[in-house]
Amino acid sequence: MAYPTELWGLLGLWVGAVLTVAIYSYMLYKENPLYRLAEHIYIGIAFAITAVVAVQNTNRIAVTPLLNGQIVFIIPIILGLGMYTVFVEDYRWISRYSIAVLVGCMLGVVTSGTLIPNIINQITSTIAAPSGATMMDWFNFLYVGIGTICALSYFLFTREHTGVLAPTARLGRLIVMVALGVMFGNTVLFRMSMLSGRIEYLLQVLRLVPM
Amino acid sequence: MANQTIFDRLDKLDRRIYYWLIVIVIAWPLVSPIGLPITVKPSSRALYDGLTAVQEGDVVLIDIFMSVSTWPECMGGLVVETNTLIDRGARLVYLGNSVDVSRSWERLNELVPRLGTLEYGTDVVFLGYYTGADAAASQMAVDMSSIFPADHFGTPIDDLPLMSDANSASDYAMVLFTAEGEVKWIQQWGEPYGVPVAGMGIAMKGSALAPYLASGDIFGLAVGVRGAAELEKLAGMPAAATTTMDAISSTHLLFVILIVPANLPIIYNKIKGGS
Amino acid sequence: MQKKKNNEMILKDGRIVAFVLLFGSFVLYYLFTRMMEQGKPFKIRTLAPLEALPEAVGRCAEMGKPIFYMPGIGSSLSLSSGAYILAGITILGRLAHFAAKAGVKLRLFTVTIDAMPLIQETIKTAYAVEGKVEEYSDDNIELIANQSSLVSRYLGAVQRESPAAACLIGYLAYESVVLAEAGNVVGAMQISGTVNLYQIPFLVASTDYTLIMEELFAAAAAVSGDAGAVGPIAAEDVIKFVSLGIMILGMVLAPLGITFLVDLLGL
Amino acid sequence: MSFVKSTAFKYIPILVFAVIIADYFFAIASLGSVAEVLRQFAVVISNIALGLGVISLLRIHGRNVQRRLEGRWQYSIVTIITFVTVFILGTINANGAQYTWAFNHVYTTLQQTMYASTGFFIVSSAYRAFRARNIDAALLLIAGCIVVFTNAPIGEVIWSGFPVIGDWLLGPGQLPGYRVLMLIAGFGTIVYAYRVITGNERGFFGGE
Repeated sequence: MAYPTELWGLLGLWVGAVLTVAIYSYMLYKENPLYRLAEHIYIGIAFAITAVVAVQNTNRIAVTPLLNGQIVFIIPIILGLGMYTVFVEDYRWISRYSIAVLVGCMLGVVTSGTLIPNIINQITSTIAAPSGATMMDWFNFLYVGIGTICALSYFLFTREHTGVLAPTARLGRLIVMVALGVMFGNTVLFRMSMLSGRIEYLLQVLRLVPM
Repeated sequence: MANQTIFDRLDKLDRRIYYWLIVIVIAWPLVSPIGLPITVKPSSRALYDGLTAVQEGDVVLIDIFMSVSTWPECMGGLVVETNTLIDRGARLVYLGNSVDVSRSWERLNELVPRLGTLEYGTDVVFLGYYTGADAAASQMAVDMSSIFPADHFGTPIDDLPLMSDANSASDYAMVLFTAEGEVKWIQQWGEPYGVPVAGMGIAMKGSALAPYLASGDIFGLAVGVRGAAELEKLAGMPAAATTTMDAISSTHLLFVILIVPANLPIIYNKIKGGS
Repeated sequence: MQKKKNNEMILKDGRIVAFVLLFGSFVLYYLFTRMMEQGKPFKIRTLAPLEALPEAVGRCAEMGKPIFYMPGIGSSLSLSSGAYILAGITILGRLAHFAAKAGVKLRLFTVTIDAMPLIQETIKTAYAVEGKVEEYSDDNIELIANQSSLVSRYLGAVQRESPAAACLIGYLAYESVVLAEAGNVVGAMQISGTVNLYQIPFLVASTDYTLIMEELFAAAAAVSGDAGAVGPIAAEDVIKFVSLGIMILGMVLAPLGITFLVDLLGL
Repeated sequence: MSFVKSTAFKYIPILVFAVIIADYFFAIASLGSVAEVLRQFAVVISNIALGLGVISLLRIHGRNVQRRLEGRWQYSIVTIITFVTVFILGTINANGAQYTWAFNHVYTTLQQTMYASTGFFIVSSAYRAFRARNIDAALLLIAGCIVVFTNAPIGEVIWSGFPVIGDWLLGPGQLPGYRVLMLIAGFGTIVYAYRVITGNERGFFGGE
């Protein structure tokens, strides 16, 4: 990658830089017309690109097969277009059929997919003996097992946290806090690498760092 | 008491001061890099080892879930994955669940020029964008051509020799996810068909992926820009992710430096008042 | 067709336990819902964030300041965000009762245009029940065009009106951290709750009480007291108990080298 | 007709759900092909439905312009013009130079910039919001800071123990807590599916 030399490439680079600065002027200065302009350009272009891709895709996966004689594709096309009646009060009921098919299908796929990886595998791997035999392996086995049991007991909703549940639920909540803390740390990494990507871009445009 | 007024005053400080501080702290190491050493985590190594164990002619599915916005996190890792797989002589099928996947594909081609020299349709295919999440992945496992009657460029899938060898999940040696969307591959490909799944997660997904790693549903994992930098180190090709690591160090240091004094008065009061 | 004899009729390999789990759950949900309809009282346990609502309102009453509420972003009609927003609005109903009773001004900010009628109706009903319908005003509910405008509107309002308490309960995205920070700076007591896992760590660190994931639905069910909502949650507890039992037994068997349970779950 | 308008659709989710679920559990060829067609339909419908957001967008901004909403309508025009221009360019030729330029330099930039802006918020929150109010929050913050110093190479330079504890936290340490969050999310999914197919979940179909 080299610094562009032709007009459109250069222009693009600077347009990108100005837009980046415009958006960040909201944080670094205050809300201002330039920020609002960039924000509204973003909304417009994001929707335009989604629309272009949707049209391309619909053509590819439904219209083309239909024109090639796969008549059955008329059904999802009608159902898909039916979604748009949501804007017309009198015909809104049509959209409910489209939503109903979509909801039934998504629920079916998600529910069937969740049973083994989210539930059964998680229980199985909690009680499977560790593959290694060091002290640390067994310590982790105990920590993970007891931790999982305690944390799950915290999420019992129809028993008060008294008696046996008092210590387990308390410990369970702390165990959940450790997991949330790790997520906290990882999210910081994510946010910071995103931001440094943008700042690196600005520095590249200004030729302070190589492209 | 005097301490508290300082803390109070800091508390009321204009938030823009913090924002400018972060800009400076990121820019500085980018302009003059320090180059702190990076150690490789076992999960990243497992991913890399998996890539290098791919046999010549194996077909690998690569889901570029990332939108252009997450390039800083995952593009580095995708470049290493692609380079390594090309070295192994694997056949590559790319697709993506983000509307701007074609842009990511172009960028990948800029960063891995070798990709363009492979024979398109035989060694590499770019299927393009798909929607429908889990339903789509579940359908692809049975019949790719029903979701992709043609590739991104409009070539009918029947005219691509690679795709006639790779029309259902059992034809694939591996699925690699990028950024997000790993669950559908684990649930719809890995679990029912036994296709090995691994990939790059954005850092935010690090925790979400750990249980899958522990339960063996995924065999390897590189997390965020740090994981990308580790892959770059393993493959011996330091690039963008490695450069970013210094800025990561400085910002993370700033972050902890800000949290600690803010909490000192609370802890001080707890100790004084509590016991 | 000789269906029963047909080999193809059998369950796919490795899915027996999943089958039992799914249909066992459905049967239990049905039974518990029926039991509750017939008068068996299942009660949702004490949830600290829910218990804190009167305290929050009391604080506002004492200081003569308003309370803020934000049920999150997204559409109440969508598959991904709908259930959370509706849960947030259900909890809003209880808060509105307390606020009406104590005469505390309840300010609500939302981008969810399709939930507006429900929000208005929920608050108005609460005020009516407390006999203070004349104190209700649509002006206290602000509908905002989009996420980033929501942030600037909310931050502005926090600065001007300096609420003594704020609730961020519903479908929350990244903006919730900024809102919680603003509340912190003016010293508001804050209660939050969402199922969006990625926001939870930040909410726990920056607000006083947080409903973590399914606690949000449990809280909404507790508020509504509806058999269709509480019944399945009570039934879910049975499944959780069974899971706990399996795990405890498995933990004991593993060191003895007995893999019977692991093999069973693999069926 | 009123049955079709107000009731019949309520039975569709359960039918579709039943087919997909049955296909997951049982190996029956005919069922498999019905499930396959349904999944394909869902993909097509969700694709066509992507345009719904566009209609809402144009309605909101169109109304702003129509009413000359103080301080907003000019910006709404910008949104509409940007949308129309880019949409037309892309529809004519999605590989054309103009569309690609707009995509690469305007969309890509703005998308990345918007996404990254949360990085700012997290820094001011670090000082002004993240408090160890109680043991729970304290534990969360301590674990968080250790992970922060594990992810950043500088942590290792400060104290070689950070990556040791951090790697444990990133592996087994967080496992039980996160595993339980997954478990309850899984249980929650089943409850949710049950509530939807039995018609207990309000909201979805609008005006229910």
